Amino acid sequence: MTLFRRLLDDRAFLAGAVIAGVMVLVALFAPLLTALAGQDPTTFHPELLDSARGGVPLHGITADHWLGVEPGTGRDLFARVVYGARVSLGVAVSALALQLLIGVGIGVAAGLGGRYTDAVLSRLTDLTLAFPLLVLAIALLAIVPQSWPRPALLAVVIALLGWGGTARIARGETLSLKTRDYVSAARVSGAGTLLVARREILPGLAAPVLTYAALILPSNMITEAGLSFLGVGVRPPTPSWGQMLSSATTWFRADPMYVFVPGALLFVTLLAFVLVANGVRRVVDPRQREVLR
Amino acid sequence: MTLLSVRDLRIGFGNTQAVDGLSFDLEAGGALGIVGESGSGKSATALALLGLHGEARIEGSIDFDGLELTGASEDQLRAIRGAGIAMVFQEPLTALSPFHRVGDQIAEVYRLHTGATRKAARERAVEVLRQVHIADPERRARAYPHEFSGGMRQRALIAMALACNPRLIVADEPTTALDVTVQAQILDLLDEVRTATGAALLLISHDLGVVAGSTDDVIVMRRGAVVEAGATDQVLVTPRAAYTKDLLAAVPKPSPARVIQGGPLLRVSGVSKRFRKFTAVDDVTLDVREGETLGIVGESGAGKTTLSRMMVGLIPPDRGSITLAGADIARRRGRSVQMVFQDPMSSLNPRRTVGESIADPLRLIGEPAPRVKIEALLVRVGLAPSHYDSYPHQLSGGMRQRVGIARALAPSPRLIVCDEPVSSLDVTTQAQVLALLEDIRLERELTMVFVTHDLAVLRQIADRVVVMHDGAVAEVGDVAAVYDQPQHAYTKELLAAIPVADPIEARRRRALRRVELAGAGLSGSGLAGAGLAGTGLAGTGLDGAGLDPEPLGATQPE
Amino acid sequence: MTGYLLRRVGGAIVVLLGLSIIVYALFYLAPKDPAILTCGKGCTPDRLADVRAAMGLDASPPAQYWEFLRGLFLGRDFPAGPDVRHCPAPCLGYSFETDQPVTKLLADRLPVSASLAIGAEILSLAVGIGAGLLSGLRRFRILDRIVNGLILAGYAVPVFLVGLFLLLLFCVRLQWLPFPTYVPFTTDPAAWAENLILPWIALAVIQSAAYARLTRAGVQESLAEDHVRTARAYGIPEGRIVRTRALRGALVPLVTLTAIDLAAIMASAVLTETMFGLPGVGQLLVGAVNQIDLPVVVGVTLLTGFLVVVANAVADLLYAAVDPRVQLR
Amino acid sequence: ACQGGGDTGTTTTAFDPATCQGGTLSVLNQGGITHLDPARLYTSGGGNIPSLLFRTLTTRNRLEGEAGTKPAPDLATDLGTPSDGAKTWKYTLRDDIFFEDGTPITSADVKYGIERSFAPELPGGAPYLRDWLVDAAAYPGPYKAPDGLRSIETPDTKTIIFKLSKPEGDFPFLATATQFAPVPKAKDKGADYEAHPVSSGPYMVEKYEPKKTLTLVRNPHWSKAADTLRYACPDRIEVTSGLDAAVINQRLTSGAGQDANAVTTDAVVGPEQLAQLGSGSELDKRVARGEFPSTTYLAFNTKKAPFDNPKVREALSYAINRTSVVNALGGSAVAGPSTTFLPPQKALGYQAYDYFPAGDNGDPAKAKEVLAAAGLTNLTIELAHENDDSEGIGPKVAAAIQDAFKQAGVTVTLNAIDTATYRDVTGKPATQPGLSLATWGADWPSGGPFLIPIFDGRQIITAGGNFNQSQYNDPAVNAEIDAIQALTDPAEAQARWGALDAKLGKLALVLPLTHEKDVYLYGKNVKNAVPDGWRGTYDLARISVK
Ligand SMILES: Nc1ncnc2c1ncn2[C@@H]1O[C@H](COP(=O)(O)OP(=O)(O)OP(=O)(O)O)[C@@H](O)[C@H]1O
Ligand SMILES: Nc1ncnc2c1ncn2[C@@H]1O[C@H](COP(=O)(O)OP(=O)(O)OP(=O)(O)O)[C@@H](O)[C@H]1O
Ligand SMILES: [Mg+2]
Ligand SMILES: [Mg+2]
Repeated sequence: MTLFRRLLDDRAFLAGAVIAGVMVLVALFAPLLTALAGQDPTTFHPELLDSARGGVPLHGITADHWLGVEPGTGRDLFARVVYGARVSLGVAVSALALQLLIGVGIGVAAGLGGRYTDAVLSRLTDLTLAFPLLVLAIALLAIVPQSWPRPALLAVVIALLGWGGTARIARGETLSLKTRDYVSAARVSGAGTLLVARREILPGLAAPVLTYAALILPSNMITEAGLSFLGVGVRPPTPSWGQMLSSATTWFRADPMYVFVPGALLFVTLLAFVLVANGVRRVVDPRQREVLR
Repeated sequence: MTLLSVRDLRIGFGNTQAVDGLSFDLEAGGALGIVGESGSGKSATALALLGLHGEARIEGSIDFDGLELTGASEDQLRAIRGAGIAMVFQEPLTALSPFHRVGDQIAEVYRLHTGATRKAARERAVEVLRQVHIADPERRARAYPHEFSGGMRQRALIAMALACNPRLIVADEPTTALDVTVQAQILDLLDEVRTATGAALLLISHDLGVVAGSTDDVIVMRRGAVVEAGATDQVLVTPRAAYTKDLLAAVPKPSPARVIQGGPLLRVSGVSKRFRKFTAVDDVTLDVREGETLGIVGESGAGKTTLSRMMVGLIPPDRGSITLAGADIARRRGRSVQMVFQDPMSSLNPRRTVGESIADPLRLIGEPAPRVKIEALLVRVGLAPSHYDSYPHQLSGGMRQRVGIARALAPSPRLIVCDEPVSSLDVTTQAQVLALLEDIRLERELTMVFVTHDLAVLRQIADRVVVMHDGAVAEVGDVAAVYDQPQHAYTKELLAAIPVADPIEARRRRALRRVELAGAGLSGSGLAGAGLAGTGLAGTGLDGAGLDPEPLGATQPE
Repeated sequence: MTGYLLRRVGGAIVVLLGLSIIVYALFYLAPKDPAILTCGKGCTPDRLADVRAAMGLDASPPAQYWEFLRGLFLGRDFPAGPDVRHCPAPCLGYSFETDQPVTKLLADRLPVSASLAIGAEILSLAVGIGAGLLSGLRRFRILDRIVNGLILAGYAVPVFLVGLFLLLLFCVRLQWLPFPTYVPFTTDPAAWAENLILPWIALAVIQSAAYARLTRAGVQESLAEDHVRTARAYGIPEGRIVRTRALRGALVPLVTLTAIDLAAIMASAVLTETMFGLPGVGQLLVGAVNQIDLPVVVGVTLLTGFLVVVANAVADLLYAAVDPRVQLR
Repeated sequence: ACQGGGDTGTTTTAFDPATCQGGTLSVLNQGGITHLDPARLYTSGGGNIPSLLFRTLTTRNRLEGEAGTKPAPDLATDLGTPSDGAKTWKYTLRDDIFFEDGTPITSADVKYGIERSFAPELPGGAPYLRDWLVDAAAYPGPYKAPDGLRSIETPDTKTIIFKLSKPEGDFPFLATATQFAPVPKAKDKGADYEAHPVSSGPYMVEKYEPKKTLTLVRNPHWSKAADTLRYACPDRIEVTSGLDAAVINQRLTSGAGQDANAVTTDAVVGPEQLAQLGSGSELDKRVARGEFPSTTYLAFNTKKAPFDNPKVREALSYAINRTSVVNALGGSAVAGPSTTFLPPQKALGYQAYDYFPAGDNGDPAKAKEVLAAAGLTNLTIELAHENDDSEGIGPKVAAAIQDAFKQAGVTVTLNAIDTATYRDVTGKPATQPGLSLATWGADWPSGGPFLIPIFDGRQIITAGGNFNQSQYNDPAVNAEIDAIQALTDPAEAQARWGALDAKLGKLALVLPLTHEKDVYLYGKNVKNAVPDGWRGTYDLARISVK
């Protein structure tokens, strides 16, 4: 109750939440929105391009094309960024779900397990945390067959390589929670490890893990955009902001709008999610140690 | 001559008025005690003397040696700090900078106020360390705080206070974090320092026993105001204010002895437990007889908690066996043994309702809908049935401990192990909870193991007592026998160190300790019988391991 | 100390071996054949088989891995026409693509990535600590807000977005700077810095946010600690408290992070290097992955892994150096 | 100095090779020179940079337009003497040719150079020699078989004779390849030879770091008199590779400092520069426009449904929107719509035809009609393409095609295949997808190498490396190919190749999309940057920065 009240008092959080909410809605209702605009993200409009000048759009923003069209193809930019939101958010959210699943599972197992289990799992966590995952992600994404569904694959790769932070937090919390006397009390009463994990530990993990999760979401979005930017992420014609930015680099001067639209959207969305995460973190635990890295 | 004169001091933080019209005087060279329960504004007052409050509203007057401190400039205050008024803080663990050597920290203060050379400052640091009885001060001055034990750190803080020959030493709960024996040493040291340097002492504590032997005058505070003030002898012996009387009454008193007929219910034989290289419990053998209350007492780190957790099967022993009515305890958990924990805050899951927490053990033994039963239990421990749906944070410390007791009682155990169940409670609440436990024990004919570091509490509640020292059993016996004729040197030391609220008795004990210390110092070898000098420093863990942070993992810290 | 180092080295070797096995396995599982690329257009199956044999790809994967391991510790020889090519001890193999020893390729690229990482790190530390300190000490309220905003923004911008923006602004619009091309420091230090300044800024925008946040939190936390109160109670001036105590407390996590970040930037500079066209290790990797140049991929992975492991050990040592409470075990 | 006076624009008339000497030419490239070994290079006409180092038996005639599409003698005194119905080719070497160390070049050096290219340790070169020379397919190179190839004879130090297994009128074109460059056996270090290949051309290697830099300086033993085709104007040539195309073009445009003396051999201008290329602009004077004969097309696997149905192929030929494809490739400056398989160049024998006329933007209605007539509705097909756009058959083009077919009611699912394995998958009939994107470029400007691999039924290689993706095998066509190949008169051959292409076009075995156009910028000080007719780009051997 009061948490909620405090969140609502935080103006930065509110702004972030509103924008993030709008983006989520945009992603959810992408087909509807583009239909409203009378466009779709894949139809080419060669007639709107100046082929002699490399395919730059002939017009900027028009009544038909609310943000103009993509150079080189003439596809509707508005439709593409709207659908891009789907990929960006979809990949980030599914990766997040997987990360939490893996991270909490491993973290709790390490925290509750014996010395040996803990040592092995902790080392593993440290390794994934320390290793420059972009390197492995690129290698991994480059060698899986192209026919595999890309967004799903991206989510899995991001999750597989990025559960370390969650695991560490979950383990740390578990270690601290398990020394709490109420856990001892449950065990004195005869509760087994699984029951203890479910009833006493997991609810306690919710706050710190979710606070952290709020932070990984934008970070996942950045990873997705980065991988797509490098050309190992989402493939055309599926639109993704990172990939649009990547193609936009060749249109720097000829069509700045093309750089600006996905870039600004990505930035604003990320900022919104970071603001939300920050607000949540401040409210849930004002003195929590810095988890942002 | 009046050194410090506080008039109508008011300190407010936002909506709370921490100190509300406090006035007192302190003579040069005198000793004034301030007692009061937690939150009564003691620390706030102490910090105000040095102008250390950041965001507080401070009104009234603090006159130190002719200088008005409430309106003083930052420069004036800085000159006073350390040189005029020196503070000894409550938490020796954190009050010293972990990054600097102890000697350097003291020298820094000295140089700052006297402008002495580096060398002179270092020498002064060694000198004051010697003055507070740190052995081998030259070497110890080069140590980091984490290489010191708690007692030594507190000594170092006192040394720092002495460095600039202040006229007033303010000690804010200087012994709260320390063991009884160490506490006695520190109090003795403060007393010694006061006579040696002529500095006045403002001693703050919530424990009547602490101020009783060390101060000439005392003020009793409650909610930011003085309830009673006067000479220590008079206030603590013939209190006038009702609140002071309550405080004194809450001090535990011995209860009449009982005769226990029961046979051994819980048998602990040859049990040891090691953590890495450290032996926490060392070959302990003892019986808990059916129907008795067995007290376990000992200093911090003596292994009390480890032993009690082994008794309920939470920690498996490395060696030896623990049986409950003949069966291995590891298999008899749940129904027959329960535990009450020290910290009422952490012993309840903050995310579950009180009733749910109590219901767990019942569900585990097959009671599907135990609400009615639990409400009855809640009433029995002095709560309302409606508390079933409360969350722990909505309850006070005492209420939470009642819930803890209710949970332990729920599955109708035969044995309850209580690990310091009242240590974190206020004196008055402590008395109520103890009474509740005693009532319930009688009513249910429970067997109880009661772990505490507080000898006075044990004397009131236990039938027999086990004194633990360094993981081993030093002495076992009936309460009266152990308290009146302690056999083991360590038990004697422990008993001698108990602070008593009676000022005259307190001073008599201090004198006794002095004589023994002097005797030990003279003879060079500790008298085995008195043993104070020999074990005194050892008890502080002079050479024990200090803070030992986690080894760094591959990527720590974040 | 010695025991600690020995254990670290042992652990590192195990980690690196594991890593190399994983990468090897990944690439063998992938249905790709580097010989096809090498053989070129119009390659017949017979010719392909010959080329594959010449590249040493006809042996079984375990045998190849074993050869690789031997090469790593003992060096190895490669058939190369009339002569034999010797690849001395830490031999990571020959790049299929460029016909050069991987070690040489890495040695060529490392200065670029190192220039990028070290410069960016210095810049981010300077900016991050400065901003964090000013806002942590709450000297200027406005500044605190600005830093706060920047910290948040720093978390929200991906490096390529910053890079894109910087290129657009400085190279295209204002034309103050040339499009970055790498000039070795030894050739022309001024040109080296001029060409790297944009990548540095791009990385620092993000990195310094983390440092600012850490410094600020560290300073604020340290200032709230009991021993700082003690220092104040003994009249120690505020400036001195900040210098010797608060900064010191903030330094502990910073120092550790710096060492690790340095390795991490170097290893994950893929985006920055691609963005700015710098011929560093990251770019080498992207190229090698696309060309299925296994020895290079393994080499880069091992190098980055090695750097990370070393950085972690260094971080531990530094940690022990700045915080006397820490003992290495 | 250049005689052009104040005019910085280049005019061939004003250019005098005699006074062009001096200066340093910078070459800014994207792709690295991965190999500098003449055995491992795969070039058309000897390549741009390689032909600065390596002289070959013949070389391209470095002239603008049609004249430039012919071979010219280089090391040899003439274009070769065919006999035995073009199955034997004999060459005589010039007298005044030397390696960079002053040793005279002999026919044995040329033979050894060719033999090296057979070694599996030195892969990468073009496959023709293995196919054409008698008994050469199984030859494992001089390291394993030091006796050498018997089908190359060197009766004396100046004469070299090639024995071919069938008539090849195009042999003088093939002899322009770097495999025909001489290699002194004594200096051969196998795979390490490329660290410093021994030069026979006007420049030699001073410094070479693969994929990064190559510095060339004058070869003192090369003489202008002995090589009239190469002007070799700059004293020094510095190649930097691994640059971004946008960066290269930006640098060429602004031309600051040494960049004024810069050119590129592989960075076609991008949209940034195209936008500034308004006619009469300063930049417009600094572009070279040419056409390298290359076609991007859709390959049908006629053994796979539904592409075994000619109506489907026809319908798709109507549906295609070539404007979209052109735009996807970078606009009309770099690609032109093609309805023929042969690119529009006389040297190849180009004859215009358009059997499925639909305009540049396609005629989806007509396509629908054709499909409906054939009883096919709701067709769903899969299109294979490379996973990056570097070769021009990547996702961008695929998406354009997908959209065009969608207009005709055909649903296209995209199948991205790794660039690295793309040829492997599409080159094996067993794994070849029904529809795939492909490009085909000329190894030399003649119809033969353009049409034979694609339509000769005997070239269907089931084990892999197949280019005849339609898997079309018509004995009549095969016979016609053989007949044209035996012709040694290019003009006669051209006409017949063109006719063959037109005949095949009716069958819609492939769906031609675009042909390549090249627009290269060059620096402010660069002169005589004239695209040659063979390769569509300027020739480094004739550029001056003076
Ligand atoms: N910095 C502060 N900001 C807000 N409230 C404060 C602050 N310091 C103290 N208080 C409040 O002032 C009151 C008195 O606190 P103080 O620390 O003086 O109590 P105390 O008597 O020393 O108690 P304890 O025995 O627990 O140390 C408490 O209610 C406390 O919550
Ligand atoms: N899990 C553990 N790991 C390592 N050492 C431990 C552990 N638990 C206890 N110890 C050590 O064992 C010794 C005995 O601890 P124990 O908690 O039993 O003492 P105690 O008598 O209950 O002390 P206190 O009065 O402070 O509660 C201590 O020195 C403690 O540091
Ligand atoms: Mg206090
Ligand atoms: Mg304990």
